[in-house]
Amino acid sequence: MTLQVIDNATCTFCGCVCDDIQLHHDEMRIYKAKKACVLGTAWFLNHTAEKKYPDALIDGKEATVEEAIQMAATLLHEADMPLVYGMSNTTCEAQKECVAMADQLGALLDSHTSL
Amino acid sequence: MLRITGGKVYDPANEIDGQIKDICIDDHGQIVDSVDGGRTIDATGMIIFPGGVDVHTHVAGGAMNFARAMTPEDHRRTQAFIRTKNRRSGLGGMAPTTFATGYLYAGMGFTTVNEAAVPVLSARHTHEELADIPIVDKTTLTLMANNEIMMDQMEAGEYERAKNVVAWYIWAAKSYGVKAVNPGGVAAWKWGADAKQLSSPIAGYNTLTPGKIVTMLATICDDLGLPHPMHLHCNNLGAPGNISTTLDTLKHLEGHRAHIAHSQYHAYGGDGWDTMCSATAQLAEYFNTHPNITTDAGAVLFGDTVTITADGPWQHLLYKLTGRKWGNLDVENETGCGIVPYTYRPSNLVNAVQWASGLELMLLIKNPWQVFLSTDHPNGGCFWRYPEIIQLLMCADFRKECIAKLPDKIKGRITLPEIDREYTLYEVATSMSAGPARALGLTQKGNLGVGCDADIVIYEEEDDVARMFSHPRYVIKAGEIVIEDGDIKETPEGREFLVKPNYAPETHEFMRPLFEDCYTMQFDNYPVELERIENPVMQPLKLEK
Amino acid sequence: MYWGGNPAECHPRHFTKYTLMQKSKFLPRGRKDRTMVLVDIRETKSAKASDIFLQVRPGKDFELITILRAMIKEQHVGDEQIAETGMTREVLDDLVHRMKSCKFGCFFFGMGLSMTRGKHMNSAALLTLAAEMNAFTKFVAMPMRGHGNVTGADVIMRWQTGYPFGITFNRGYPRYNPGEFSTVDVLVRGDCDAAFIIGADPGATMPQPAIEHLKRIPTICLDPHVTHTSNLARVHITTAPQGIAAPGTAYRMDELPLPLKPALKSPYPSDEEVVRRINAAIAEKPFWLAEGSQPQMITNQV
Amino acid sequence: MTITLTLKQAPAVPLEAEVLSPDVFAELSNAEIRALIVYNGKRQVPLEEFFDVDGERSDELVLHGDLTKVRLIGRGMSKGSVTVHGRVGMHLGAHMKGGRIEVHGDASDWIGAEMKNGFIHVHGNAGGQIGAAYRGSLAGMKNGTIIVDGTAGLEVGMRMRRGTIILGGQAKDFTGLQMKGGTIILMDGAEIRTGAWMNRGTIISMKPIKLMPTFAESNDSNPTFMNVYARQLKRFGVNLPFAASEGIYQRFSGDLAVPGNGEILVWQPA
Repeated sequence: MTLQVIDNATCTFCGCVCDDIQLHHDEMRIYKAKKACVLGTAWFLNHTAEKKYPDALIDGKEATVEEAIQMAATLLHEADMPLVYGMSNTTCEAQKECVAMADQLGALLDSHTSL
Repeated sequence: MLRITGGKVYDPANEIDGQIKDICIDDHGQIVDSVDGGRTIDATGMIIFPGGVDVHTHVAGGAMNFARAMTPEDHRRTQAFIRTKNRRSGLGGMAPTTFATGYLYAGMGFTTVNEAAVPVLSARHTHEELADIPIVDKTTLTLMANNEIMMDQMEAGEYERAKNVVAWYIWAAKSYGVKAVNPGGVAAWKWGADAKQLSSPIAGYNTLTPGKIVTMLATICDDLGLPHPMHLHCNNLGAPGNISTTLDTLKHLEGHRAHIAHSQYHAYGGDGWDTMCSATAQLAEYFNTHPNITTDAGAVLFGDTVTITADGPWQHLLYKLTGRKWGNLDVENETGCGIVPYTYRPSNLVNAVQWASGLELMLLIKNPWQVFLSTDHPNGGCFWRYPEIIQLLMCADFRKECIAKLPDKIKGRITLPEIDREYTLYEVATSMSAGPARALGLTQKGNLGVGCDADIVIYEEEDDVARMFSHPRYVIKAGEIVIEDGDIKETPEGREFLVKPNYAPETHEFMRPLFEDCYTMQFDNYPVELERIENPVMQPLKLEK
Repeated sequence: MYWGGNPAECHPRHFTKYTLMQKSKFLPRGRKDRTMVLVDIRETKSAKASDIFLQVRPGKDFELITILRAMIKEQHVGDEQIAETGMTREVLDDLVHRMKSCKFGCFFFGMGLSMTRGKHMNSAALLTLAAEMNAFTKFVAMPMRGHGNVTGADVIMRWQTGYPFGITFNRGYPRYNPGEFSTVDVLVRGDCDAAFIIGADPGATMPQPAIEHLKRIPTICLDPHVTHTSNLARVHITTAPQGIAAPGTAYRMDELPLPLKPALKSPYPSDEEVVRRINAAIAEKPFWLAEGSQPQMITNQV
Repeated sequence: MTITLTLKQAPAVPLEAEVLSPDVFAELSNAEIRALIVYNGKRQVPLEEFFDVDGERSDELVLHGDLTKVRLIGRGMSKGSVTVHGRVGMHLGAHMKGGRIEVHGDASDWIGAEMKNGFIHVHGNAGGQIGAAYRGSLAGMKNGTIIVDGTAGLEVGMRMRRGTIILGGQAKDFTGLQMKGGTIILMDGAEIRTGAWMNRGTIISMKPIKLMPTFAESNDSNPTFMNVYARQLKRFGVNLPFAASEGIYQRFSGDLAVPGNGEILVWQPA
């Protein structure tokens, strides 16, 4: 089987964010992450596109993404002082949406930096 | 569709000086001859200007964002825009948040801004921030005068290659033109040195001098046909006696187009802080005899601000002078930046000279098409204080009142008390809109002629000039009413103007090994993707057919 | 100079790709043209890469940096005081001499500095020392950020709110006060009544009282895995991992944004998509501030 | 005539109530006071939802209840008095310009932060950043007096410029951090890094304290200002010894790292 190759891929495991990684993959799994360090290699090879987890959980029970989104919106909207936290292991595009969420909710907003 | 009737129109681009004239706007946000239907604004008794254009400001990018982090105390005491269902919250002040930047600019009738200092390496970041500045349209200038790959070509006498490299960088940054800051000096700062003499070789180079960079880069901008000429922050900023450096620099620009940024900071006489005085008369004389050069004032207003400039060595000096906070950023082999909060005080003789010098330049340079309203935001003062400068330009009596509050020792150091000129509304419209738009080569801006962008500001005429200019009755951006009676009505996305200068196709592969030699990121990830620019508009080059 | 960090194990390519090994125009011999100093409380693997290893006594970083601030200004510090940090005068004299005579110095500091007693003041100390060193030579300092794109969160919060973290919007505009609005403090005091967690697993890493509060309140968690936090949350949504299956941007620790190039086709939506959809669902509900109840802008913040 | 406010129910999330200030209450009727807006988390609610209000038109406020989550009490007040029977939350008397606040109970962080003048007395323990500068600000309290009978947290008097802070119990780290002036009196000493990076000002400790390595011992002395000072402090119930027969003050100056001219006086009984 020939694998697809992505050049100059970016590793987001640590703050170095090396952008010179060559990934060999078949869309389901990454088999090789050239130039990546030991931590980066583990990061790339341990994730797969398999469906290992349910789409969503509400109170521990499987749910659809849409149900979970509606539930999340309701819980956050009802709260008097919600908190939006984290944002380390995610993209800038998602982070912008998180700041927008806190702004829209009147919430607390914080990242790992405060630790 | 919109029709504005009965207003007194000040449209210097079409030599309209206060005539009553209707303006019609179509559904594409452009000015047209006539429209059928739609809303009508009765502007009887009101004044109509083309929307303001800021030729030189710092509103986005790594340095501004560093300044935000450094000044929480200012965020706490400044304007806070409250969240509404559809509008983001924001904070104003010396280093406003992106959303507030859009509200504040639009709030005083400015609809286009030129972010004047973008390192290519952080261009991706700058564009992301610009996309979060609502309402106003933007252009960006790429920092080039300390770029080591370009400097190496210049040192080797390879003009064509240097030109290709510059063009390549402009497109990689998805930018609009070239900014030169303290040519050679920022590169030297990486060794803790500076470049103050135009004819002395730069630290790390054998023959390359700041003067050679100035001439070559100006030539490159001309040859590439950039709509905006080289935008130059001269060497030796802020230093007493730097007028000689500035005039020397201008000599290196003979026969070229150029825009000299914030010339107030480059127009000092004297030989030390004790003897520092204004030398604006000499500089203004040069502009008055050289119509090929434009400038912006870089005026200073008394009060708190934060200074941000790629001029790293100057900022370290300012930090030593103030003993306050200091931030420094080095942008690999491209440029750098320093950030120092600063308070301009009327009681401080140096600050008083600076305050007077900015106004002197605006008053002594005769042609308002050559000198534009700016504070080099936030360096000389915050952009949202522009109406205060307009008041100082329009009211000689008010100016005299302000001069009277300066220390006695100011006498003989400035020429402002001897100047009686008062700006007319037509001149203000030229200096804050038509002039900067033309200098930027933005033909669709600062102009109320048919086919231009319907960016319009309407003021209720009143005697209190500062109030009038800070509280427009209506602000219209691309045909949409965004401000009405001080209320923010809409916050549409702005657009970004870009150019794609021509470069030899082999430049890309020529750059690759040079890049890989000295950069920390991958060459192929370096150019900003066009898809990342929010609403890009390609502006044509000025090439001779 | 690395201070309180162990790049050899935590940022393995930092030496080779960014700081020590690279040859350059002005340092053509690469590693040979550089001096590397490591300051840490124990001799980690990074010490092998260093020319000079200084073992500071645990909890004495702030004192040592403050001594260096005094020594570069030629202020006299007693031998006994120096000894308490685990150093000797000879070692510090040599260090100060090297620092002053280098052409371009850089501090990289890790969590061994910023997360130990003194916390933000330890970082402030090193940043101040770096600033003051510029009276003698070029010097800069940079934190060694862990956690992937934590830098991106910092950068974005700054341009959108003016502040880097520890923010509240409860008055309709951003306010900042670490210690008051920072997460661990908020959770331990029980100040919030709902939590939205993304790209983090506080259920595994935070102090127990904070975790207890997350269990008490409705918690919503987005993660590519079902985590400790997911297990205590009311709502968990599985998302595609960033840079592996989700596209976008991430900031390097020096605030350089880099594009992500995902390889895999995840069966799960991206964080970006899910948060956007939650925001849209919230926007369908009544806005929490009554229309017209607030001025557009105020100048008297609390 | 006083206005008495009694907390009906402890708020679940922080209650921001800068309206609990004599300046606000002085001219208001009972109904107007009850209608004042406070922030329960992000919700704007009338004061009466959380407090029973007895009395009107007075600048003397008396508060009862567990106000641990009630923040910003007496913020920016310039006159009158606030007396609290119970614990209080953060920012008590921050930015205050005058008047007095007395707490019969514990207080939290940031009491008297950036205050310009006035008097605060906490009979219990307090948190950190007493009289301090908020993050990024160049100066903390500019005048006034803060007394805490019990212990205090981190960064007490951080960047304070003038005024006096007196702590009966022990303080945590960084007491007098980057102090620019004023006086901090520690009746029971402090943990570590006292006076770090101080520029000017005086810290007086009645107990031996751990000093920064960058403080130099100068001369032992009982400075003459001490007896003037001690007399002034008597009215706050603080007894500062000054007679040579009782002991001596060991004097240290620093912080050399700045380099600064601050002084730390440590009492050594005879």
